[in-house]
Amino acid sequence: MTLAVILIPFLVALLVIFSPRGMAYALALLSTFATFICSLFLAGSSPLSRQWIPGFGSYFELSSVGAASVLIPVAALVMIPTVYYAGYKVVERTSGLLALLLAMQAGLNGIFLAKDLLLFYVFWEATLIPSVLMLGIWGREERRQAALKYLIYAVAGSFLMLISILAIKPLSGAVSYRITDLMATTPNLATATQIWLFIGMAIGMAVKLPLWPLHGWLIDFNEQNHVSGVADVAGTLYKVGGFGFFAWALPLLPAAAQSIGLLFLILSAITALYAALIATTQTHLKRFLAYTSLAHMGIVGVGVFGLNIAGLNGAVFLLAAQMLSTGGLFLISGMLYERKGDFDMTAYGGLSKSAPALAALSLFILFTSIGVPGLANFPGEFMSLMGAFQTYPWVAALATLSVIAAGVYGVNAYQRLFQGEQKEAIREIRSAEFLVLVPLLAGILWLGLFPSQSFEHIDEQSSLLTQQLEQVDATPVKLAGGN
Amino acid sequence: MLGFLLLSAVMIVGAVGVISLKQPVHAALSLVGTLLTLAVTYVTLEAHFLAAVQVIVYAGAIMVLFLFVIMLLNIQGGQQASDMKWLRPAAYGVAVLAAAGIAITAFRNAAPLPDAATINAALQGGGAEQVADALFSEFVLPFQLVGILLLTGIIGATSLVQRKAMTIYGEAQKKVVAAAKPAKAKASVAVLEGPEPAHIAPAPAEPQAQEDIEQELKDILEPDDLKLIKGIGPILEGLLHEHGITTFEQIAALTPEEIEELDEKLDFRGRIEREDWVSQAKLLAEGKKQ
Amino acid sequence: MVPTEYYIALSSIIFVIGAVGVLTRRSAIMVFLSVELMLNAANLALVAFARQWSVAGAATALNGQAAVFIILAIAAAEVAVGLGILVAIFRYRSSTDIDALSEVRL
Amino acid sequence: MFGIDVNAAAFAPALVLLIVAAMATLWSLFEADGRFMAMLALIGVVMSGLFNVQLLLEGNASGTYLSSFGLKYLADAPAIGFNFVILIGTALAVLIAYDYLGRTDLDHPEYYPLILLSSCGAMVMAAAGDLITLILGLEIMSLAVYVLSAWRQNARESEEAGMKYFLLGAFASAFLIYGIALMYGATGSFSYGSIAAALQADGFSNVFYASLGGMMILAGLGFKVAFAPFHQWAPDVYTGAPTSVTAFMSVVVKAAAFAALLRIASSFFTELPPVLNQVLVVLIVLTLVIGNLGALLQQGLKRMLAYSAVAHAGYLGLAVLAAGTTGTKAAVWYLTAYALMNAGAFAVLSLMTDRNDHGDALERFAGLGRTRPGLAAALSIFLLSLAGIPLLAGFVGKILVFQAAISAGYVGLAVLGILTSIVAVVYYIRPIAYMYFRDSEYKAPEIKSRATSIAIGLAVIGTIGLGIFPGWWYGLINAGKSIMAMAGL
Repeated sequence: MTLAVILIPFLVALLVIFSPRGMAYALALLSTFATFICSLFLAGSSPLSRQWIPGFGSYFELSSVGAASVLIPVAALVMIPTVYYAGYKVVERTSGLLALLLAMQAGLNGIFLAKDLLLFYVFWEATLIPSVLMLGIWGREERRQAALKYLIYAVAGSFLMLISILAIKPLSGAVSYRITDLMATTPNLATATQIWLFIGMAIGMAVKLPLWPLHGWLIDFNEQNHVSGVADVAGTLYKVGGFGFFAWALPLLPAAAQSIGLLFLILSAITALYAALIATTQTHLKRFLAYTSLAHMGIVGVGVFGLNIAGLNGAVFLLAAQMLSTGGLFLISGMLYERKGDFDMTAYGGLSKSAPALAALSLFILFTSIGVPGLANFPGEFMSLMGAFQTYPWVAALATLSVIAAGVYGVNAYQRLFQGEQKEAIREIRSAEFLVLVPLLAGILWLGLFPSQSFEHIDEQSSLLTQQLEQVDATPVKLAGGN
Repeated sequence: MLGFLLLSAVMIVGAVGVISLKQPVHAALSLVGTLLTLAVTYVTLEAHFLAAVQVIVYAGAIMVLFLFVIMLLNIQGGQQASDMKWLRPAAYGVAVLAAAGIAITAFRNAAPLPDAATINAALQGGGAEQVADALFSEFVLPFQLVGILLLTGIIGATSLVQRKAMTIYGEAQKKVVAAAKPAKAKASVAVLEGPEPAHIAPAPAEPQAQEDIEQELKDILEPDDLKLIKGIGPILEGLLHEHGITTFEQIAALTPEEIEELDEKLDFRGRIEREDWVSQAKLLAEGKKQ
Repeated sequence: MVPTEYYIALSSIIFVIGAVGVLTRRSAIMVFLSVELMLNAANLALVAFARQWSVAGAATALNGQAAVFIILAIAAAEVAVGLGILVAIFRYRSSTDIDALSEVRL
Repeated sequence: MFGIDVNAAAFAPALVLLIVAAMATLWSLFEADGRFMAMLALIGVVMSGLFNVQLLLEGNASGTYLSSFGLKYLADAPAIGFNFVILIGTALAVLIAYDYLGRTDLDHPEYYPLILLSSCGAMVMAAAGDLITLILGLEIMSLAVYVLSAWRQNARESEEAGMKYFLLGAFASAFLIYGIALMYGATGSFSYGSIAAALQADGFSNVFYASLGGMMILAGLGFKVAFAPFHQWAPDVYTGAPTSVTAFMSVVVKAAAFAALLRIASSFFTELPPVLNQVLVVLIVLTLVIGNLGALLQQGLKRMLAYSAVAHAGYLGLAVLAAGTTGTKAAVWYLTAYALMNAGAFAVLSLMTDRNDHGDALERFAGLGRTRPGLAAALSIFLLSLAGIPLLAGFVGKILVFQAAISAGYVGLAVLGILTSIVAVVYYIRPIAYMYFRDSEYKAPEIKSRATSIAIGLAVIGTIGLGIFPGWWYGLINAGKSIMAMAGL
């Protein structure tokens, strides 16, 4: 199972490139279903470990213990409607797009499963290529500039991360790049060394998180991507920076996390608040969504850098939940664009009169996104903020302001789009489109109503992390047992 | 010591001559002198075989090859590059410093010379037998490799020189103005219309240029000695005349398509391109004007 | 007998003169002649060092002289190829200027 | 025979190439068909490869390696590894040349013998255990390449390339030879082992001659590997030479020169005063910066690849700094990957340019993703691999090299290497962006060549295969040892 969730999409992607459109579509859909089913059995599946570069200390080691068994099923669930919608909506070079989507999924699953630092980096970097190509080939008019900007941010970030990754083994004297071996030796590194290594890694991860001020690529990325929103969904899944901190930077470099974590906590809080405030002023639908998603990522960061178990659990949970909500919103933006050919929110209005079902579904997902209790995002946001409150209440309070702003922008957006004077009647949601949203709705409800199972999985990993953090005597941090 | 100083003086003067004499022939002869002095120096260093080889191979064979090539290509002294003027004094300055630096350090690190008996016991005059001992024991592999090296050199040199000359390049080509441009129209007409010599109707032009045009037309229409072009003999010249091509300008102005056409009509089998008549003709046309 | 360092000083002077020639002369054949000077300077150094190493015995000393022989052969092969290239090029050209050879921009 | 051991098995791979080259030369007297010669050359390469495999397996199994001529010719793990790189480069160059030469009117019979002789010289260089053997290998390799880069007669760029390369190459050789002479003066020996021993000995007094000699040897070899500031020839020669020759020399010459440099670095270089190491560091820094920035400014693909070749010399230089430990293995790996991806990129280029090798401007690659998807995909893979993107061979090469540099204590240089890699991504991505993100009216020439396609295919398989499964090849390299290291030198 562990290997299957990487291999299935990867191999099918290779097949899909060379298939005609119809066959490619069928194959891709089949692959997403198969991957999703496999991913449901991830929890408890046996880990995998092979030498990858013998003599160099790199292993092909995958394990689904921890956050992976939550993030992968959710991502796989989101991929089903995405691929479905892509095949149905994107007419030019469909096979290529589907292949890239599947390749991205394979890479993402690799990122979540890898237990060898070098292997993790390989997946991290390899996943970049499909997302750049999707933007560059299927994007809108200014796609080239957007793609270049994205590429430079991402590559610069991840190459800096590579320096830290390459340096961490020889400096700490670990025998291999496996996380178990590294975690045994890296705490012995001097705090100053750890800080340098941490900064290297943090830059790469902060670009992908993304954290203010390294978020510049995100807005253009979303604005210029294909109008169907398919590629944006893939981009949303690829916001793995928070996961990177959670799974690698913090456990490997605990002393650095303790000493400069506050800086990143503040940056995260700023990101959350800044993005939420800007989101209230946006009239371009995709830019609006980009900023809301950035606001969520800020809260993920707040949860992670709260450095206690509640916050960590919440952050990873929110990461999974926002895949559903942000992904769903991007798909809806695609549907709206199809109807009116415009992303300007002021051009819409009163859509609930002509398309009540579409309006209701959008409202539902929008509510999820702004954190209404009972829906997917709420437990994550709540726990993230609560975690941070226990360590740095003032910073957490700052971040909490963004939740209030979220209410404002959520309602704003809904009013602009669906209420008020009806400017032009639009077509009601088609059954095909409804099918696209159903899996997302199911996922949102599942995560919102039954979060505990997911938290259990995440907790397996985050408790290890907090143990590692506790060992550092530097600055004693209050550690509250969350949940 | 006096002998050494004398030898060094000759050698250095020769070396300076190599790099400063204008004519390549003089420079090469200066190098021959340096190399012969070097051979004498080898004798003072107990390397008699090498001294002989130096004279026979270096000063003899290699330098003769140099001189031969210089004569063959009739290489004249190249002018100094004007934009590199600063380089000369700079290079000389650095060179004097470097040489002085090395020499001074060498003297500082001077090691006592082994006495004559030791030297004699070890080198035994550096005769053919002694050097051969080293060559065929310690240096077997290098010695074999020298064979491969020379083989490579031979194959490489022959493969370069064997091929036929194809194109004329050089300074003159740069200077060629589009002298034959007016002829271009005519040449193409001639080619297209076949054997009949083409007639040119002077194009309406600015009055003051009228005289020039007439002069040019006269030049163009007056037949040139096409045999001056390498590759064109009397027979080919006749064929070309039949096709209305009588001047260098016409050939110089041929376009690739026209060349192909001519080639086919006259069954030249690609000679025009291979021997590059066009460039040759350009040069000749240029020469005719001056 | 003249000590080794005198020969090394002489050799370094010849070598440097050759290097200057390479850097200042623009004509291909002159550059080539200058390179020959440099090679001969190296040979002179080798022969001088060979005599110096007589202290270490015949094998060590004669190795230096044998190396000179090898380098002579290298020079010969270089000359063959170099003059081959020169001939191949200058059959079509009127000048030996290297500057004319630097149209490919640096 | 002369009181010297002659062990034919040790130099069998080079000998095979020599014999085939001689056969091909004789054959060329009978007006042999160029393609027949190419096949002959390929057979030679394959046979040489088989002997090399034999050497590798026996050596790794028994842990002892062959040598010949009294440690002048070493067939140890690094040499065998470099032999593979050289053979890969040669095979790809021959496959590229197969149709290319006929298409561009360059089909003269001596082409293939010269290529084989050049690879033979490169193998000698990689196996050399003393400075005289080294310089002979270098000259054999270089002389053939000088001629080959001037192969396109009556084309200015090619002749200029040959002339320029020859003159500067001879200049560099003169430095190398003078350096060797000084090294002999300092230590009384030419062989690496004895030099190292002499340098280590108590009371060694000729430090001045040794350092100056080391500096000159470094300059001479630095020229061959195109370290800045000795790199000026590289862009012109790479651009001017016929594409198949460029592919050959960018791989084989570089591999052989690095092999020699690594051997010197791992044997006696470290015994010299530390100032030499600092010089090397400066050279590497310059190379990394100039190579990458130079490539960034180029508009033509061929010239861009030429500058990128300079930049890669810088990355390989990092391995030289760690030559004693993991550097040599890293360099063998890197060069294997480099041989595949760089020769592959030139192979694609040879199908894009016209008869005179013109037409490598990026604009002509616009829309290639649509018109020739296979070619575009292959070129993208090579460029991404050169940029060091994961799952491709170039990435593993880069991490091995950076890791080696970090382990040897050169963290700053590794950081610089990675920072310049970021610049590199920009210029490697640009052609890909042209191919996929733009459309153009220009229609690329529809050149089809089965042999070149095979070359491209093999290079693609190698680039991806080595990238995904690096373990196999690294395991083979890693198992081996250098004779120098085994002798404790």
